[in-house]
Amino acid sequence: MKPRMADGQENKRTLKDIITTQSSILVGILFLMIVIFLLFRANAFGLADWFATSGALIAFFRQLMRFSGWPLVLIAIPLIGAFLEMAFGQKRVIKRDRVVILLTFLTIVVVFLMYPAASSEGLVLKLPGIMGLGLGFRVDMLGYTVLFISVVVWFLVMVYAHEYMKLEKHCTRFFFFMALTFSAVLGTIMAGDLLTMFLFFEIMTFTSFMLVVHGQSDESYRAGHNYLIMGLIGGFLILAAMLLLYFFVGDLEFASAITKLGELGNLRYWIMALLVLGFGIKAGMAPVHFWLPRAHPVAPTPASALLSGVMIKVGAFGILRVATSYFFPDKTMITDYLDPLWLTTQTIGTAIIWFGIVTMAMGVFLALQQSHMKRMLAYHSVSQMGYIIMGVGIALYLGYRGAMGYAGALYHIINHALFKTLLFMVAGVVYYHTKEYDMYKLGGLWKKLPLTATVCLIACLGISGIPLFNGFISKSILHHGIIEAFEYGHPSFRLAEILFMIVSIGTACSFIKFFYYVFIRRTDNPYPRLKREYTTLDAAMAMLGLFIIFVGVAPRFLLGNFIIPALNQTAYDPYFIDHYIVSLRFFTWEDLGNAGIVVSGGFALFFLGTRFHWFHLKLPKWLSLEYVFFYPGYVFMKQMCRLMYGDKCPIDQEEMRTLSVDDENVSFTDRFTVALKVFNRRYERSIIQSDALIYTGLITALLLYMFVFGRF
Amino acid sequence: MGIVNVIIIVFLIVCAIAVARTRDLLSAVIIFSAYSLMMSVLWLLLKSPDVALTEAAVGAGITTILFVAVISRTRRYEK
Amino acid sequence: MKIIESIMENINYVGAIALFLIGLHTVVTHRNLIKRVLGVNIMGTGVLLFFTSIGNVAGGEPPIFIPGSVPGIFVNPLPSVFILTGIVVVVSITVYSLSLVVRIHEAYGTIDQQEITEMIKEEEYHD
Amino acid sequence: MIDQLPIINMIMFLVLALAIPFLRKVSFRLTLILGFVVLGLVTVSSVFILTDVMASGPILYRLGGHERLIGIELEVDLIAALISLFILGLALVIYIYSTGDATEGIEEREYARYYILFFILMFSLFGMVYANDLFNNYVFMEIMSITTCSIISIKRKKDTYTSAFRYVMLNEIGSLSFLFGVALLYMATGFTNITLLQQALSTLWPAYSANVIIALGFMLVGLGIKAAIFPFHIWLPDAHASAPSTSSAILSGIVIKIYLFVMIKVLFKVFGLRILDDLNISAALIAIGSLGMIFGSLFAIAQKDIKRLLGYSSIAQVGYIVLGIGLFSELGLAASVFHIFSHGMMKSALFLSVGIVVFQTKRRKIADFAGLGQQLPLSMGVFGIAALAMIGLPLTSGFISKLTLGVAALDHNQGYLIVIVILSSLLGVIYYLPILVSAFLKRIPEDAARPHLEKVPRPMIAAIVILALAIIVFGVFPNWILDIIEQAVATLGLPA
Repeated sequence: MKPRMADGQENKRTLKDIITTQSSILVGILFLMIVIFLLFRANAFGLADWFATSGALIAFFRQLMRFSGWPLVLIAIPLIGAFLEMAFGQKRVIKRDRVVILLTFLTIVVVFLMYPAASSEGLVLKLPGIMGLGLGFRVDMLGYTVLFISVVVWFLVMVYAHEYMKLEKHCTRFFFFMALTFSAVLGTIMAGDLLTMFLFFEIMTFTSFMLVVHGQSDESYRAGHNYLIMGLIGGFLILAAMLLLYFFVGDLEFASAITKLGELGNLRYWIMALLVLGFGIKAGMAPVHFWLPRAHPVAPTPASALLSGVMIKVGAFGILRVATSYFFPDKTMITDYLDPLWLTTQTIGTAIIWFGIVTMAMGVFLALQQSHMKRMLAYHSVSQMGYIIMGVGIALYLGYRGAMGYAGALYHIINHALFKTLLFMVAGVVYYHTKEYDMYKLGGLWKKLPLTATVCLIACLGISGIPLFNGFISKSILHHGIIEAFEYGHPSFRLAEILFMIVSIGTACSFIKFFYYVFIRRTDNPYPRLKREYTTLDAAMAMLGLFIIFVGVAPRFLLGNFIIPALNQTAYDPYFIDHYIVSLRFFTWEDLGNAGIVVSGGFALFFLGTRFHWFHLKLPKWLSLEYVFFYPGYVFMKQMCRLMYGDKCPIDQEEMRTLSVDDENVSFTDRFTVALKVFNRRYERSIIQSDALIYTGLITALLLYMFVFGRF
Repeated sequence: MGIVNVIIIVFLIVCAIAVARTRDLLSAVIIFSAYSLMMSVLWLLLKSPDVALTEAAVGAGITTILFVAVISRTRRYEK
Repeated sequence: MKIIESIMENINYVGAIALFLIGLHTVVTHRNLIKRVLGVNIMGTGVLLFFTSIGNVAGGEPPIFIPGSVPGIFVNPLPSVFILTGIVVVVSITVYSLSLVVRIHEAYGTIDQQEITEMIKEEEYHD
Repeated sequence: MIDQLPIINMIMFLVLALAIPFLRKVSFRLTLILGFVVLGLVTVSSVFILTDVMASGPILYRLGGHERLIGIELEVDLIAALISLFILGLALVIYIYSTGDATEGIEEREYARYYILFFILMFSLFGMVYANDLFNNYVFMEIMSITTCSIISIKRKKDTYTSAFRYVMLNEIGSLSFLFGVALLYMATGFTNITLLQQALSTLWPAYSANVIIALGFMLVGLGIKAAIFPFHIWLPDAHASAPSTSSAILSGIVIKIYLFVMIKVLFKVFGLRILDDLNISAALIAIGSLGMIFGSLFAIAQKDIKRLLGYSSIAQVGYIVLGIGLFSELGLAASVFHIFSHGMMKSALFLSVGIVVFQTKRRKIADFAGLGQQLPLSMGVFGIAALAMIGLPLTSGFISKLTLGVAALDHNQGYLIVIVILSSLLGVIYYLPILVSAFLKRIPEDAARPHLEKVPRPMIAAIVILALAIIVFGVFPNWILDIIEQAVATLGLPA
């Protein structure tokens, strides 16, 4: 084992770290704030009544809560922070990190202040004229829910990052781009029209790219390149959809456009498909997920926690937002719920459900094969995004009865943010202490890191869907949703339900494996030099663990305060919401039984898998996209060249070979570039020399064209 | 159009082709100067004496001298 | 017969177009730089000839007013103005490109386009 | 008085250009200041012209007071006024940049020559924008060919000569083709004045269809060569690669755009929509534009030399403009004109920032850009902004041009063109991003010892920063310029 740290750094660490205590206090305050919020909502001690009626100072607060500029303030806070951090720089680390943590905390305060406006009619702000069409912000309960969980998670990760980033170089740059990304994420969530969303979405792609490539190794460049290209492709798809929408609807604001879209025939399916695919790329949806497992592990742990915990949710949120605004009827328009207004979403919804299911299954299958902790977690992110996407699919597929899918997806967004962030943090802590990511080389850490082991257990229980932990709640809702899908919709979703159970079993197995290998298994090397002390790492993790348990024990808190208000702002059938979701019971025997099946299945799979070596399978190489596209091209070009020129083939063989090599690291775009270079080397000069041909050819062609096709 | 006109045009075309085909650049330039002179005659025929004058001076005179100067500084035969 | 007649009628236009095309062919296909400049000259005179033919009127007189004579039909004087400008322009282009040819000869030792291209290619390859 | 301003503008440039050889003996500094003053004066007068034209219609000026048929006529309509202002803006920035003594590779005694050429170029540019006569356009075109070409070959390096020769030959073919087209039109109508031509052609078109068709073909091809529209782009990469950066910026940012403007003039003001519709030119232009957008980018991907890459990228961007023109609608033309502006700014910013890099490191290979972001943060930052604008990211002017072009394509029922626009942007991502990534994130290779960097002269920095700001301002507040453009385009009589 390598020495844990350089000597100088070790000395520094023994100094008392001020930020640890300060941020622990802040975390405590956050907890208190949530408790107070809870009391307010429950009107305990008559708090809410008192607030609504009393004094001048409180009246000022009430006015403050109605301030429509909050979205701008919220976006500005991290931006200012970013430049402050840049100003403090590498020299004054303590000050810089204090700015990071305090400003992130400030955003939480602002978000709390926005609750009354968001829960009543929504906070709307418009900035006309900017970028031609004008920008707009709108915070309703759907946005608010995602916003809330994002800022809370972001704050905890920032607390965690203070300690963790001592491992990395260029921390100022990291925090700078982290803050910019935060600003962009907040903007995306609060966007009131598609243009604004697109704008912040693109900014987010770029700034988070800087986080992915932070390590500056070859691997991170490759992953980052992939990430950026895929992100931009997604952005361009959204741009195309935006153009179509703008042209045919005339307005990009998130409002119902179903009457105008209804006249478009098949084009509206194209628009919807473009949007779903565009956001789906960011969300890690199945056929376009492949950037995710490469990009998330290479980023520094705080960044990968946020990438998995918050940023990919933005994709799912985007689909939900766009589909339920443009393609849903307005609440006031509805006279009869059996109206065929939901047709577009229903058709696309079927596809999304299956995409979700495939994403789930593929993610879990590949996650089981991994040994690198963070990569495994990244594949689980894909898989869990599958759950969310499936929920979104159900929400769209069932039309006015889709409330269950909507609730499930939203709930799972929250839950996944909590436990996946925590799991990444755990992986980060393990790496922090051992410098090792391979879980087959780790073991027995529970003695050395008991707190980490405890929170890891909590998170594993959460993600596996064990009762009393948060995953159970959202998975039950999603399970109800898929059952509704085959009861109200098509019977083929029965298969989807079975796959859902199998995937849950796989997830459970995977985390049993994770926990066993990292914390329980005996090893020869019991890490003698590892010593533990209380740092900000622990504060953040403990808080997240508490949240997971809290949500698991009191599922109605999130449901009542966030998700049902969000549902009430949509066009779903209020009767359905009242009868199925408000009165939803979680700990029924049926759901508990399902959880039992999942756990026992997970253990069985784990034992069978370790026995028969199921966790080291490899996919055949001909399945990869690069191989399918370029290998035939390579063979064809080589043979043609030999046929035409014999041995004196003018094409550079060395370059050609990169096309054929089975090196997985050569990405699609690299191969594409090489192919172009080979061609260019050979033909560019010849093309430049051929003015005669081009001139006469073009002029003849143009004249002929005009004589033949002219209608004179 | 008079027959003279036709003859001049045919002569011009022949000259132009000859300029294009001759490998010896110096002869090509001399043919070109003859071409220019013929052109100025044609312009005279077309009732533009001013143009004819200019063409005779510039086309047949200055241009030829320039070409000859350049050829003397570079090389005489086309490959 | 009719075709030949019409060609004879419009011999100047036909000749101008032929010269334009021959010039064009010379510019774009020849490897020798001086030949290309010659080609431009031929092309230019072709276009200018076209202009004069437009202005020409059968039986017209040069647009020069001689005091005391009876003015008859003049040919259109405007094209000759165009042509004068055109000749000057073509000559200046010729001068400029010939100066470039001299420079190229100094730099590469050849005025053959293909040889120059190969030399450049060689240099690029060794980069 | 305001009627005289266009000709006064042109004369000022010419007089300054002629005065420089004499001024040089006094002090070179004085020349620079005087040039600045002249550019400033012309800018002020152009603003006056623009406001006047917006208020009371086009300005007509006849040289010497002859009648339309034989005189030389200048016409400044709204679109010409706008374009001339755009030229001035870019020229001012490039002028500021070149006063930083960084006209790389130009010998000191050539500076005066450079400025003479610069001002003659400005004269001919203004002539082309203002001239309301096809033959005069041809004459200005030739003046411009020679001056641009001299500006390209001003460096005493051997590859500049070959590329300049290539440029001059192809340009000559182009302008003679154009002249041939003019001659054919003159044969049919007896006019070269644009206003008279348009009136005559609309009645004579059925009788002289062969003339008109061949004229249109030759003129389009001629202008195509000069504007580097896709299959005729072959002279451009070499010319860009070998010229000094300021020249490349002028060439790519202004000169090519002016030929495109002349093309707009020829298409809509000479031939008019009816003839073009009868000949179905729209489809041909759209096809050529789209091909250019794709192939220009494909060739750019494979380049090793940064300036060649930028040259090929210009070809792709010219494709956008041609596409917009080819839509034959007000929206499409507005998108084109906006892209003329935004591409002018973006490409100049790119070339000028690359110019600083070349000035500092004497290298132009893309592979040498590794780690430059840390050494030259400001110029690479501007390069980054401009490159992102080329890709078409929001908040930059490139995004607005893509947006307007996309809407115009949809308006023309050609929705598939969106696919091409997006594909081209994606290819742009493939060739611009690796440069940015390697400049900002890759470490400087240890084995390649970097030459000691001098301080970058302040005017150069100022120029590129102005351009970067302009790109962002155009991207964030595009409406005021788009409004004027739409107003200008409305005068051309296109379908809304």
